[in-house]
Amino acid sequence: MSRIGVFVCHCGLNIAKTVRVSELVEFARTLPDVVVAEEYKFMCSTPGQELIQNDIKKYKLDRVIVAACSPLMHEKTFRKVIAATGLNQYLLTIVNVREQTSWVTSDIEVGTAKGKALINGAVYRARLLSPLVSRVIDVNPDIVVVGGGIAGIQAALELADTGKQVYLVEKSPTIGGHMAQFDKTFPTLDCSACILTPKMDAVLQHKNIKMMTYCEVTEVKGYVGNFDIIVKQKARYVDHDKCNACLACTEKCPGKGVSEWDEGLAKKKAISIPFPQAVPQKPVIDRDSCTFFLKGKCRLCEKVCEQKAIDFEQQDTFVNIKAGAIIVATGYDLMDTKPLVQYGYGKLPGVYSALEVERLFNSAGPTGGKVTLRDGSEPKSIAILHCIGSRDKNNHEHCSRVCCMYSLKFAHLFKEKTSADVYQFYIDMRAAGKGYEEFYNRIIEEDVKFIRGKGARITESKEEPGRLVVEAEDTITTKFINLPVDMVVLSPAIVPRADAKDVQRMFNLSSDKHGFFMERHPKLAPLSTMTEGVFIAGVCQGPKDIPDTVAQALGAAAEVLTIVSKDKMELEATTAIVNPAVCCGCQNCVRVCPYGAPSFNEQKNVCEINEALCKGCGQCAAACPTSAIIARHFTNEQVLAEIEGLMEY
Amino acid sequence: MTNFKQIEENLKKEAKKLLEAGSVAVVLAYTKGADEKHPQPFAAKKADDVANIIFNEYCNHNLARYIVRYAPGTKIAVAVKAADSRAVVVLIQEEKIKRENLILLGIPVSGMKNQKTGEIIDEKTTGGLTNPVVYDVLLGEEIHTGKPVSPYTVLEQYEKMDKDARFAFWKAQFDKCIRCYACRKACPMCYCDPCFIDQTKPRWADKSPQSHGNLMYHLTRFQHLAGRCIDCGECTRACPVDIPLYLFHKKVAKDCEEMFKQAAGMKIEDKLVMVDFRVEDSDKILE
Amino acid sequence: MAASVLKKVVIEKINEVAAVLMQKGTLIAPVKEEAGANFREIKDPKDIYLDYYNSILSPKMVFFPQMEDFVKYQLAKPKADAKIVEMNLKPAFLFGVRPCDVKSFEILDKHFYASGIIDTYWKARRDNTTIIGYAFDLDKPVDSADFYNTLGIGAADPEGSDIFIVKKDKELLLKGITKKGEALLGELSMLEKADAKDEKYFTDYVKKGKEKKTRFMKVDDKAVAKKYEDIFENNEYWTKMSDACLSCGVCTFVCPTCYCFDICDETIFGKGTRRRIWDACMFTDFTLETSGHNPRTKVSQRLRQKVCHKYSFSVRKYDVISCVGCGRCTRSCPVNIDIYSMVEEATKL
Amino acid sequence: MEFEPKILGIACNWCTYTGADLAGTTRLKYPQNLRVVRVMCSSRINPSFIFRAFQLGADGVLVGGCHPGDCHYNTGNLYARRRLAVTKKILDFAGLEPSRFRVEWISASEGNKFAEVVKEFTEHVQILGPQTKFKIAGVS
Repeated sequence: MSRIGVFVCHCGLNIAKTVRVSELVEFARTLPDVVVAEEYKFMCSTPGQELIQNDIKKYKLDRVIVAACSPLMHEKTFRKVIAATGLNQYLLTIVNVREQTSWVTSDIEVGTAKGKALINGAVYRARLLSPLVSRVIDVNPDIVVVGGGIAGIQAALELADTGKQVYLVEKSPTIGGHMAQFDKTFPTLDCSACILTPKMDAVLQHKNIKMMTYCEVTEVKGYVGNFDIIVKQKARYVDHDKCNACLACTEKCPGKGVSEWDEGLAKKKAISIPFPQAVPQKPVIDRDSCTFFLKGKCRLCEKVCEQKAIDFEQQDTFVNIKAGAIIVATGYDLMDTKPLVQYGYGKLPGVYSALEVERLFNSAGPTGGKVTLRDGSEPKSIAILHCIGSRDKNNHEHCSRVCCMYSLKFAHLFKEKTSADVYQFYIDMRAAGKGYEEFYNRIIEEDVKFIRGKGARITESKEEPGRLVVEAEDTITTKFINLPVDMVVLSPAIVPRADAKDVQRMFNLSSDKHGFFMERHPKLAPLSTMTEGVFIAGVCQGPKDIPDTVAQALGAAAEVLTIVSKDKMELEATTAIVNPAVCCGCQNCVRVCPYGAPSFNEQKNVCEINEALCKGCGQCAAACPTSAIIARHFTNEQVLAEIEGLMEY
Repeated sequence: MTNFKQIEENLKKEAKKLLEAGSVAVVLAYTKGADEKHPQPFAAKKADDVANIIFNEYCNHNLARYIVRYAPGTKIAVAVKAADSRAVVVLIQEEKIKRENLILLGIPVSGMKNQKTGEIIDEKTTGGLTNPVVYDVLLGEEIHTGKPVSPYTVLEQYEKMDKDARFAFWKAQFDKCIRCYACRKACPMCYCDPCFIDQTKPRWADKSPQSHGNLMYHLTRFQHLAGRCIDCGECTRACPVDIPLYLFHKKVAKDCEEMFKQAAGMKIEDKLVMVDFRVEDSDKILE
Repeated sequence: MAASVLKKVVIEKINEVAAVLMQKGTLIAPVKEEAGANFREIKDPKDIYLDYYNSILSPKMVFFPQMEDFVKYQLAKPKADAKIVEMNLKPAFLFGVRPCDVKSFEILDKHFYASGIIDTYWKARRDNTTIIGYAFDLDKPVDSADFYNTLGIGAADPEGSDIFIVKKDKELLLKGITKKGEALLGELSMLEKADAKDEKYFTDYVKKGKEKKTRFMKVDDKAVAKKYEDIFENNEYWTKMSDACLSCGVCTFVCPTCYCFDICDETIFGKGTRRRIWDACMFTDFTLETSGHNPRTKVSQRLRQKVCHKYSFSVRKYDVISCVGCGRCTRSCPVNIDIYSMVEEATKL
Repeated sequence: MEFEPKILGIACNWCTYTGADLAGTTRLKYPQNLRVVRVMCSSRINPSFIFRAFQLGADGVLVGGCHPGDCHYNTGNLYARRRLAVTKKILDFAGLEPSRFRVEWISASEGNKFAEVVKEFTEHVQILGPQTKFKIAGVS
């Protein structure tokens, strides 16, 4: 016989509005084995917690049921509450009467009836719970940060400063990310390079950071505290240990490739560094434009390299890293706007995308910082079109958040660098950040013209060949506008990286409907993911500006420290075990486990589970025909009992 | 038609050879029970035992059933008809036995008879194959009757039934069940010990022979045999109250074959469909 | 011997007899089912199936049903409570039982109350039931599985029945064997008086029944019991016997003298029943102990238990072999294991 | 009075249960006939749970898991898909309306989908009426 206590939370009116809490309590009191049932306004508050703890002592409770919000919200909180009284934390059952009851109905009769059924199910289940002992594992103190943009850099530096070993894995040949492409940053207009490059250099110099550029994670195994990560070092064809960064090779190289860093607006050498301030300052050979790789001869770089660092035989190599925690900060792509044929991007030379314009402003950019059209002339009038592909049900429903502000920044820079008329075509102006509204007002005063209406189409002007016409509806005057301009800047939607799905699977993340990585809880665990020990920071989680990105990076670093600052940590005890007396040796468990936790013991003719490898999915228990596998905390008996309890009412 | 006398002779000859040479510890074959019309599975362990081996049209029992009873590593020779050989294939796939420990004495058969009813056993109640799918020695000529027959034709009338009528049919059948468990014990694939139904943690179904417990027992057993049942029909022949279990097994086998593009126990290198998946499996199978 | 009551009735009129018995209480008689005949409560006299050889399940189920509810209980709502299930018995008439099965009731009587520990459920049903035996049809061949002669039972032995019936062409001759039977015959007005020729026919039939041969071997109870004690540890014999055995429960469930049962609680939504159900020594979990230890893990051990229980332990305890040679186990065995052959082989050892 | 079916939901912790929470967080309204059991993965679902639920009087059973390929345990739902497909066929051949048993892939971000599926399924089961075939006789 169990001694069960049932505690029902009002959650203010969140629950009480559509569930009669007192009735649930009265109901619970009639159930077998329930010795006490109580209600409280906020069960998660200190007095609420004390109420539970006192009742555990007073009534010698050996099972506790808390009917409140989702277990994903406060299961851990209440586990701690009961553990503090000496009761095993796994003897807690949460009944979800908020997210899955009170919030999804407006009928108090229905909500109360459902609450009763759920409580009854919990009582059935609670009786069969067993105390479980958490597994304690050693924690590897090292950290892997994936993505060398500003988020990854900031997180890596912060963690390295605490003395932890950090591996910073970056896909491209340099760290810096998108921020390195920018000229100025809103709203303060400080120079992007001025604030970023010192941090890039700090990464290079930091003794605790192992910077791994031109690398990609190819496999992640293990679990929190003990991840096993395989990183592919892509062949650079330059031995970076030997290279002294003299860049003589780059000067002599005849190969011409496209500069990704300049968004294709400029060429680059086949052997090159992406941009002058790149870190590391050591080059990489681009196979696609290297004369030797294309035609089989050249090897000029090899000849000029005094360090004998060029190595055309170099192969991809794989490095194994062990780490206790991971930060994923893989950033974003801008939407390819070519499919939006109405805007003519890629066809009309006067149509630019936002990142291209960033490069035009940049003194290290293809034009040396001068704003000129592709023919070299200076534009006389410029239209900036917001929300291209975003806030658009046909493309991306979400707001990309930063476009309003960088469009204002563009307008300012255009005004500063040219004498052009600048037009903003916008749906709404969103300037909700510190100093952002002030920046908006400042740009208005700079004689930038704001037209409230989304740019609908860009066509080539018939009257003035070479010029463009922006078609739009001004929603204030409700007039259709045909505005002739020289240059159009598109602000495309910020979208997940093209390979985000692969990254998601590798790190076992969830994604939201737009494809951005999903946080464990939008408010209370914005940097955690569903996978313990893996955190997310920056735009890979959703569009945001640099201050927010940096804040997230710092937050993620702090989250990581909560894990790696300890030698040992507790893991969920909800693993599966085999009852050898009933195992028939069919080995179904061995076949279905994705982690290789079960194995077959030929001597005993039974299967065994290595708990260290088990992640508690319970798949084996369902595949086991004899019910020999006990998926702890989700045993067959417990689930069946809960089903029985739920179906009784 | 199978020449039963000739096969019996060959079976005895092979068994004797194997036992005399000591290449196997046991030969699984048949002997007479109360009389020759009631043959009994037989484990010949000495050359002298071979004289007791018989083979006739009533030797239906699936001898694969007995293989798992011997300690791992025991060398066993088994007389396998078509269905027996498919059962052996599944046992090998499930790693209950190793192929190298088996010598399969293949028996091509047609014209086997049900000892209770005297009816010819064919694709209506079994998989309907005539030749073993795997063997080391074939004890008779392969039988090719011409056009292949579908073991699933018999299902048509039940598939056509209205759901309520089909439920009424099965309810009446399962209500007859006395829970003697002859079906699972006769089944070569039911080697679990204990069976889920004997479990007390949890008690999946009541032990008393009532409708609901019987339904749970049989449906779960069908699920457990999905993709594994090789349609030998032994469960049905073992049943003392004549529940046509083979119909349900056939239906599940047919569905599995359609969904997973593989019939059970045909090739040793096949994967076990229920503990496997294809990324390209369609959600249509859930409709 | 006092002139006992002999009556007769044309077979077609058995419906009328049945109708009266159904009015007096519960009538249980063989009924034709898909797989063969079984004893069932008669709702419609037309269902009685007298042309049967023997039933698949033995008539022990009339006194010892496969499922017997003892107690109904509820856990806590509104409060914990339990009630004994009343049997609510009406007088019962068990019609058409073959002599070997009638004998089985005597054997089970020993198990269920002659030992001094009385099973009230068994006893209540036994006391309440009038047994109407029915001789095998001597014009038809015996089934090859039968061996009731071996156990000293004839095909037309009236002993043990209250009323015993033999078939005479298109008539049935009904003889009162016990007071209870005679009284009942007196109450059945549609029966005709039998004449002297009928009397002779009946007596001859019983005698001829003794000569009707099933499989036979000479079995001395004490000797066979001793033999099985001696070969208890003869692994070769038991392994050989059990090589084909599937360890299912068919033989025990159809057996008229197997009486093992399990008592279990079956609960749903907090309401439950404590009931007894048949169990079988051939099941793996029959001897499974709470510790997980199982003293009989091998098929051979379980088969040994079954055979020794019938042919050895029962003799030692009650002076009777717990087998009536009805042949049901042999007929129903999925792999044709034959207990007669097993005993025969044992006696040769 | 309109028939109010009892519907059992079995939802995986990572996707469908979280999606159901999201439906709540966003205050979507859906019929409350569903009672959800949380399991870690849809592959945890023993087919006998489904049979049992119907025996206990469920008028419908809804299983929710991550989209194929997005399973928190990589491949759990791919096994579950096969297993539960067979379960559905068995229910069908046993004479139960197979549409009383539904498997849906609902991700953590699909609160909308969760609410819609529940609404649609509840209405469907309402039309089918009470499930009496599997329900154990004599239990309320």
